[in-house]
Amino acid sequence: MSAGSNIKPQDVEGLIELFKASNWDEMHVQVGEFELFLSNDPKAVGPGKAVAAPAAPLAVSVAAPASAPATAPASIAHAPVTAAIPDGLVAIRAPNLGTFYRAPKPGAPPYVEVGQTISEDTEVCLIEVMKLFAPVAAGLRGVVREVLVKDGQMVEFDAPLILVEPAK
Amino acid sequence: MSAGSNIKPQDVEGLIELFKASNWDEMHVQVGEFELFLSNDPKAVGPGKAVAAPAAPLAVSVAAPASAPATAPASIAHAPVTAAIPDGLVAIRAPNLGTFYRAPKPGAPPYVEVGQTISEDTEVCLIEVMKLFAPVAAGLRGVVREVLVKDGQMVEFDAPLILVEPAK
Amino acid sequence: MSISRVLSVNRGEIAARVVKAAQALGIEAVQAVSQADRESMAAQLADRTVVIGPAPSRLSYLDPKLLVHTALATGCDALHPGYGFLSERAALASLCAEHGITFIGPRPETIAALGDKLEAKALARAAGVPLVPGTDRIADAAAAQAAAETLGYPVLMKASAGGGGRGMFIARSAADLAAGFDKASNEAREAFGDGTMYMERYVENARHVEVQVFGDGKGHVLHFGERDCSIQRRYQKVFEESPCAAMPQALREELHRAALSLVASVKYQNAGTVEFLYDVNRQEIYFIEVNARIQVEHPVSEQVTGFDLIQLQFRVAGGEPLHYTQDQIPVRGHAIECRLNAEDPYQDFRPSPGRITRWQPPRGAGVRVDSHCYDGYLVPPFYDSMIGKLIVTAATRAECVERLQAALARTEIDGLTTNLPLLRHIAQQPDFIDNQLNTRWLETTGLPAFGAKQE
Amino acid sequence: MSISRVLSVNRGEIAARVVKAAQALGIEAVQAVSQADRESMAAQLADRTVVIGPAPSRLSYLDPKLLVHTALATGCDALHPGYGFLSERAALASLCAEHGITFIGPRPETIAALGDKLEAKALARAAGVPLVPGTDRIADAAAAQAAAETLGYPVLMKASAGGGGRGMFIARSAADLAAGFDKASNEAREAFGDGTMYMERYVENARHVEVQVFGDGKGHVLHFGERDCSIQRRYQKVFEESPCAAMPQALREELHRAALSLVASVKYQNAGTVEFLYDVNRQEIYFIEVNARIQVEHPVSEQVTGFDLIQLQFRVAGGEPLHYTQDQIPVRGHAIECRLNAEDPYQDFRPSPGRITRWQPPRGAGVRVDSHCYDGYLVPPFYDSMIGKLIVTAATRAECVERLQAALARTEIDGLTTNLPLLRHIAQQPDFIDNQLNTRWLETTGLPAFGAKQE
Repeated sequence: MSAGSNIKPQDVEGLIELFKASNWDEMHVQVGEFELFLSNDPKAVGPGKAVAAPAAPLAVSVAAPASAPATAPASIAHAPVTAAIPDGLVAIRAPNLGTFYRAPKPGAPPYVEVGQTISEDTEVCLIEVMKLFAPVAAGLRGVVREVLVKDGQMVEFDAPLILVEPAK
Repeated sequence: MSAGSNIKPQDVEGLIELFKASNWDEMHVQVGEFELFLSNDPKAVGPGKAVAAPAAPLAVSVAAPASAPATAPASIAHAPVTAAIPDGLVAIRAPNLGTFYRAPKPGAPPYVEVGQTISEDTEVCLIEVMKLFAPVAAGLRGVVREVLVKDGQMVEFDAPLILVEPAK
Repeated sequence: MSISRVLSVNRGEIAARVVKAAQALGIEAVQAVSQADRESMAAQLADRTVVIGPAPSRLSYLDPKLLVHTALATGCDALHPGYGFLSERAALASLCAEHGITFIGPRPETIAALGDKLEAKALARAAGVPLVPGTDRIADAAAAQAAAETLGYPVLMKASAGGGGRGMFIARSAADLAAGFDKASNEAREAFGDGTMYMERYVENARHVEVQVFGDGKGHVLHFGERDCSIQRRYQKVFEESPCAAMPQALREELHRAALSLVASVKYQNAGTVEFLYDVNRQEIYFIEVNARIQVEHPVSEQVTGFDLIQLQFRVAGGEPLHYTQDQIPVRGHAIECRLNAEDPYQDFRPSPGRITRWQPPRGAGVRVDSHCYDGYLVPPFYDSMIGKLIVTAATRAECVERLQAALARTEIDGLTTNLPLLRHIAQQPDFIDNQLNTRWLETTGLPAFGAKQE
Repeated sequence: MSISRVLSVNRGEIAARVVKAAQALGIEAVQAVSQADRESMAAQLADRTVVIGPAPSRLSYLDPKLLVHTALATGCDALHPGYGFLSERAALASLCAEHGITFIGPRPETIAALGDKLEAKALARAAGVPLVPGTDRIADAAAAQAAAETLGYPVLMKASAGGGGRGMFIARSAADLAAGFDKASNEAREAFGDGTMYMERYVENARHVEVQVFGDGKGHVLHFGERDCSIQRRYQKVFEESPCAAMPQALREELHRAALSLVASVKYQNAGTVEFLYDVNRQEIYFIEVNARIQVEHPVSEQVTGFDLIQLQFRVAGGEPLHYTQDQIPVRGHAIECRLNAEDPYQDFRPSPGRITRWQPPRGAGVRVDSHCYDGYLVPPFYDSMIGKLIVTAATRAECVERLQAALARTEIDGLTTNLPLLRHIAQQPDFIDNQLNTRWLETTGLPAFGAKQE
């Protein structure tokens, strides 16, 4: 096991923390190929090579570089309604949470089919809330390109329902 | 303040622990006059001088010995022991939490007065813990310049007690 | 615990509190949020979050069907309404019942009965709970003077059909009644087409006290002490404390008995609050109304009793017996809560939503902060302005006040304007420290002194 | 509450937990820390923190005089010892008592009596609590065979003067005893100068079960259910759960009765745990010892009973009556805890202190994490390696196991090596899922399977 291969980014971080917490002027760590030189003097030069003086009061030069970086955690646990909408298409979205229906009643033909041309007032689907069925109007002119939601599926507010290629 | 003068035994201990916990083969820390070389190879030779190979698998060579420390904790809510030590002076610090007494018994003259010359073995004060009175030795040669703590006051571990101007 | 997944349909601190209480009991929490609350703390803590509608409450938090649909669609077997919004709407409770969802609160019929002020008073009277003494129809000034002799001055004359203060006046003497009666009756006749008048005792020096109660729905009821919420601005409570240190023990016991008697008579289920007017000069209490839900100020009762009332709501709703006796709920120490609002106390309390750049609530012994805020949180402009509650606890009221002052001094909020300066001001007032307060104190004394200090 | 300021003299998660519990009750918390723990979570949460000594425990957390001096010098009227360190040292408890500091735990004489294994067993016997069946002095192989007929094979022969396994052997038959007796007796004589032997029943298939108890110091004692801690490595518990789902109800009741009978007989004060060996094949329980302190695994009991045991410790120590009856402490649902350690399960569990660069514990329904860690926390190399406890709760053991698996999958810790892979492995084992466990399972089955998976 070679020495240099085992230096982790966290180790470097740990040493930097150690240095910061101390009031040492400089610190030099050499482990196999790995070499770390820390100095509070911005003009400090590491014991092997010259280091450009940074603006910050803490000069750090790390010879053998760290590989995998630590990542920052995302802030929100449950990403809600997000979906990539293809370029050139526009989504008709849910006005509120509810159950999505493509047809006015079971067995009836759907409001719209892919390829169909629609205008602002065309009803494209139903959103049901406790047996209250509210039709959703297209709101734009164009051609239906994709229906994103299955019949009877729960959709949240603002969920994309139907992709439309707008009329030029 | 020179770099080397601030290395404490605990710092060395910390570095050794860091090394032990790692799986590095060797570690070299140089801070001003202070130089620390750790290796898992009992035959290892430090990067400046030759070191006799000890029996233990862990080789430690400490160049400049520890004298007067002063560390500052970073993000702590209740900053305990922090005090700026004037340039050129060194603090004798509390070995543990306890009550500080300047004299061996009430009414007796104090162990040391400002201006007094002291040596490593000079007892400079008492730290009492539950009626157990432990004398504190100066640990360095020099002249007492200031007594920082009042008689009977509680001091925390590492609190600066007495400022000494070290002998050249 | 028969509840396995709950829908939390409120927002702000109470939603975060409900989610945490559920999760502590092993109950999965689904949080219903409006578009504006997607990144809220409750949304982050919940096991699942669903966006039910756009920001306006009417299209999200205030739509009972939308909420129950969400509960059914996400497989929830219970729903917690929090406070405000639909928490006291019988419609939500009954819609839940119809669809097999456990509503965490009283039965719909209880909510409806207590929500009707006349019916609530009738129930109180039937349960032997004292109301503000008053009269039926009063024919003329002479009859009014006779009645006032019995009630004692001052009295309040009111129009039976009334509202908005028309036909209403305070009389401190027989002369006042003689001078005012006909004018008021005529005013009422013009305004409502009905000049009928009646009379009530006028409480000059009133405190607002209320009793925290819990019922198992079968007639077993318990109280968790009383709260004093006399510091109010426009009927909005600003400070609340428990116990009511100004009340003698004998009257306190009468207060608790009155509250329990009322809720026992309706076989009250789950948490509720019975509100009273405390006539300090006469040392009497008069029933006002029942809040059939958990209240904003419930934490002070938790602090002095040691019970987690939100968890208890879940337990009772989940069918656990309310297996305590009253003597196992001792009140110990003193707790004071104050409400942190994103509003500008120097600009007529104008709401001041915005992004919090620094959220550093106080902490330490006896300091509790219930809040949904964090560094970087955007307080949305669509809802009420409360951003948190500071609750302090100590052995005595005096120590509690000191601790409150210190905690307020340590509170740091940057990025938006808050009422923190007002809270600090109140906490330093001699009247507050000495507990010389009534429901008009803040508007007549506290706020003017606050304004004066700023000039 | 007669306690107004407490000194917390432990470290890690329990110190943070103690500080928070005190503060919730309005008690000021002073945290005593070593140099290495200056930036610990407990230090940050406490109302005041004092550095008592350097990093080594011997010079800080293990010095009773230093701790009591600190309590007196900081005006504390109580001291909470946590677990480990000096928590079961009668010296600390009596030093506290001598100086008017309320020690939050049992009386010193109770700690001393129960800390002495022989005395503890004598007390147990006197209280009618079953011990591992065994014999007095056994003269020779023939006497051993006669005794074994009564006890039932297998049996364990032990040297009276013994220790370290010298002179000890397991006999599964009369032939084993004949073959082994003289050799073992001679071995003991050579090692200890005394060849006296005695015999105990050998429990082939043993579970570790323990009962959480509380006493008011006057003879009123309560239990908070039992815990099953059979997953151990070198006598260190790794998983703990409550209740012991493998135990029939009748035996469980006997277990509780035995535990209460013992602690009632010593008028036990505050929290404690009575540990038993559960002989699964014979369906019997045998007393092991009493832990006269709060234990690492207390949260599973909190989860299934709804009590905050640390707060209860403060209340009882503060003189509040333990005013519950046993039927008011029902055990509901199931909880499992596992211990997160900074150690490398692939390298013989070598401790791996270091800086945590990412600390993302799981959360959600029934998920609780008790920990002192945070992003950027440096786990110091001087103390034990536990960095937190994951506790999950659900209605049944099966659901609880599923929830545990999911929670472990969501746990993310970067910057140091932890035993998380082992915990995940155990949680997926069919034996664990089916609750087919005993105290040797981890070492003989769980760990080998874990190692195998890695090749």
